[in-house]
Amino acid sequence: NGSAKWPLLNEEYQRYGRQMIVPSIGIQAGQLRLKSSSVLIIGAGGLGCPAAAYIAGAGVGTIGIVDGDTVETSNLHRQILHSTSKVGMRKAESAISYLKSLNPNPTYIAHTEHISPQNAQEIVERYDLVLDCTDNPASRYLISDVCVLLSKPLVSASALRTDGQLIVLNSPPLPPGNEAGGPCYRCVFPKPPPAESVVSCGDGGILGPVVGVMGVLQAVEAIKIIVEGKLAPSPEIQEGLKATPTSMLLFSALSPQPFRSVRLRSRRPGCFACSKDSGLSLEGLQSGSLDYVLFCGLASSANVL
Amino acid sequence: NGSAKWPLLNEEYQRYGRQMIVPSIGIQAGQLRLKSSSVLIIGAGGLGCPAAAYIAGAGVGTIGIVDGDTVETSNLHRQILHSTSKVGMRKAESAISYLKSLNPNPTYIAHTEHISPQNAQEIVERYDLVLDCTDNPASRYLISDVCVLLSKPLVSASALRTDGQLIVLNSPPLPPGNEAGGPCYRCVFPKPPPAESVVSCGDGGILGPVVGVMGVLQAVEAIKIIVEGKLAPSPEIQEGLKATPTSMLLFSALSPQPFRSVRLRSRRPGCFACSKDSGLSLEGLQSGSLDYVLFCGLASSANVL
Amino acid sequence: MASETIPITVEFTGGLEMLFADQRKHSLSVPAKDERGQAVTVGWLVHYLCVEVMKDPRKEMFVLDGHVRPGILVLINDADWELEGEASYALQARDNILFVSTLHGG
Amino acid sequence: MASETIPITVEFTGGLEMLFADQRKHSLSVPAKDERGQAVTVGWLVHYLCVEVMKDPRKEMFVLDGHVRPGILVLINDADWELEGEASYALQARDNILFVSTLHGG
Ligand SMILES: [Zn+2]
Ligand SMILES: [Zn+2]
Repeated sequence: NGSAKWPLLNEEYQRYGRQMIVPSIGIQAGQLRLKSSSVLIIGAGGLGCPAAAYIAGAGVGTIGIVDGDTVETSNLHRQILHSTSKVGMRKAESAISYLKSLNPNPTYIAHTEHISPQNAQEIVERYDLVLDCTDNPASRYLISDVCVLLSKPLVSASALRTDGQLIVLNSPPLPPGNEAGGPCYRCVFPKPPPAESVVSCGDGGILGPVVGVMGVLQAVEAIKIIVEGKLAPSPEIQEGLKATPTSMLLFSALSPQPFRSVRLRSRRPGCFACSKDSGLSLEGLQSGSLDYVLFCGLASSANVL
Repeated sequence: NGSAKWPLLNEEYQRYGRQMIVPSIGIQAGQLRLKSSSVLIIGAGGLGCPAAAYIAGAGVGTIGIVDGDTVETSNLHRQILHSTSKVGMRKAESAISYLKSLNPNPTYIAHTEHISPQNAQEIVERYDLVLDCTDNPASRYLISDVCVLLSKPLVSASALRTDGQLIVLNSPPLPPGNEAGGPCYRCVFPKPPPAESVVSCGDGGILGPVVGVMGVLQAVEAIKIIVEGKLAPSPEIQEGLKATPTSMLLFSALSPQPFRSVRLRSRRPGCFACSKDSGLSLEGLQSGSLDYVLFCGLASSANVL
Repeated sequence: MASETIPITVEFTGGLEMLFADQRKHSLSVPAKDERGQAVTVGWLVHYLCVEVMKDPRKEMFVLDGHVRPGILVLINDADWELEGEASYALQARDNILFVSTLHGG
Repeated sequence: MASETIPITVEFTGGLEMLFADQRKHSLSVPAKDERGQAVTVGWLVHYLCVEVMKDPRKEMFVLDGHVRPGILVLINDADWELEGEASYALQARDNILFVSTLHGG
């Protein structure tokens, strides 16, 4: 329908006009790509709230939110889609009620459960791109693995105290064994950190706008991937691709130079997830043969999002 | 009351607990500073919306919002405090209705008019710190001038297409003539740009999360100034201060190194606003002897926020 | 000697890149000396960019009355050129000169 | 020769600075050669930091089983040390070595 003269509704031209005239979006091509894409946001907390607001605002066609938690008062200084009257409500549903009032056009899907090896495939396979907005290593390894298995680009962010980190993984999302694909979480972190070195926002604290900045930056990266047509590179494009290094953006709110980009590696030969020697399979995931909580150590298992 | 054993309410310990345990905030000192401070956000658009959400979430005691506009559908992709049902409502009131539902504790004040030389003193003097979230040069010069005259630190941001800029001005907010104060907008930009070089978001377009990132970063800077006790340096501290250069943060969403900090100057000797030869006065402002619209050229005068 | 050149990087941001063929980063080799045998300066570079590099006809969006137009910041190795001697700063090999057009939108 | 030193910058972020007296940036002068007369490497530096610079007793939060513990990225001049030869990279004057503890919160 990209050839139709007015492929968008009048309300859509009004609503998205200011971003459609940005040259890098493209008056209609970019907006139609956003409309026909689907994004999964795993975690409706400090990262997921601002990320979801801008992804919904931009007109992504289908938006899924995964979160098994309920809203607490201690969330509200940073989880800006929820509100005082929603304390006790499921976060995924609270977030969607806000998003609908901001932009009624997208289709919203609430997944009111924590992501797990058992439900991950079924949830993730319905979407084009995934945002990791969770808060613990076990979820981060699981989400990366399922994105590799299902060939989804993954925009991952994290934050603690006054620092934040952002990394785009598995982009381009080529099948395991193709070294031209973007590295996965295991390429960068082959071994999990010792459980006692993992500090949650609950224990270490978090400045609201610090995690907010990281979540909004996830929305920037997701929109870039969609608009630039990088969700699933066509086979011809795949032929010519070379090993793709990635970069990590570091944010330190108290530093005089608050942002820093560092160059990371491309896919790791022998990576457990994305190399030709991959030990991963959807069947193995389903059957529970991979115990992410055990892999990451019990101290971090209290709240597997 | 900082010496009382429990200077905050139980609900406040719950709500702000995650940020209070961040070492740089300080368990109670930082939170009490936030609670006793007042912040004015000028402009409830793409910058002001996310900035206000995190400033309210963090528990700033009094929050004023200045905006004479009403909500339009074309705002909603980036102005995330408003919603579809609020199209036509005053932006300042729409924003405050959201903020109250996020955090009912602060006192909110709606100023439903554009800032002008006539009302600027009366509005700004009630607050400790100002965020410039406007969208045109005439407002930016006016806001900087009034912040110099009233000794308020100013956190200024702007955005267009896929780029953003952030600068902290008049910090420390020392009186005109004291070269140890932070530079003002006129120190950095003594002459306004030719009107035909000024492009608004309406004309040039804007990617929602790009202006969103800049607004959230304004909240980070505002909270840092308040928590670090830099709202109004005591006379003893002023004695020892040296000329304070400032820095500007540049964001280019499409660049492989998206952020860059550049070093700018300290106060400019002979600055029209903040030097000992200042030609500014509150009386002159009130009397209309400074015509900011004329100063910046008529092409940018269509919508002086 | 006359043909000696120095490598520099010139960058444009804030929309200025649109005046320079939409290219943000330019790796240039500029002559070490100007026509009078003086070391080339940033002032010389501004003129050179305007005449030799800029294809857009709207020269007044970059240079006005012989100076970089108001609303453009010039950064020499990430520092305001006013801290480095402004237009008279002599270019060094591998210098990074950044031109930033101030944004006003919000 | 034995006393020749090279100036480097070591930085810690992501919470690692708390193990190093809450100081993010350390300007160090390290010997150019180790006790066996070999050029000092990043591997040598990690040991040196652990023994000479780190006052916090929780050494295992930085080094585990003789290696930088999992969950810490080592960047040599802003590039992953795996791109530069890892622990065997020989330090050069003015190198910037950044240790980043990965964050997991959200
Ligand atoms: Zn991998
Ligand atoms: Zn000034």
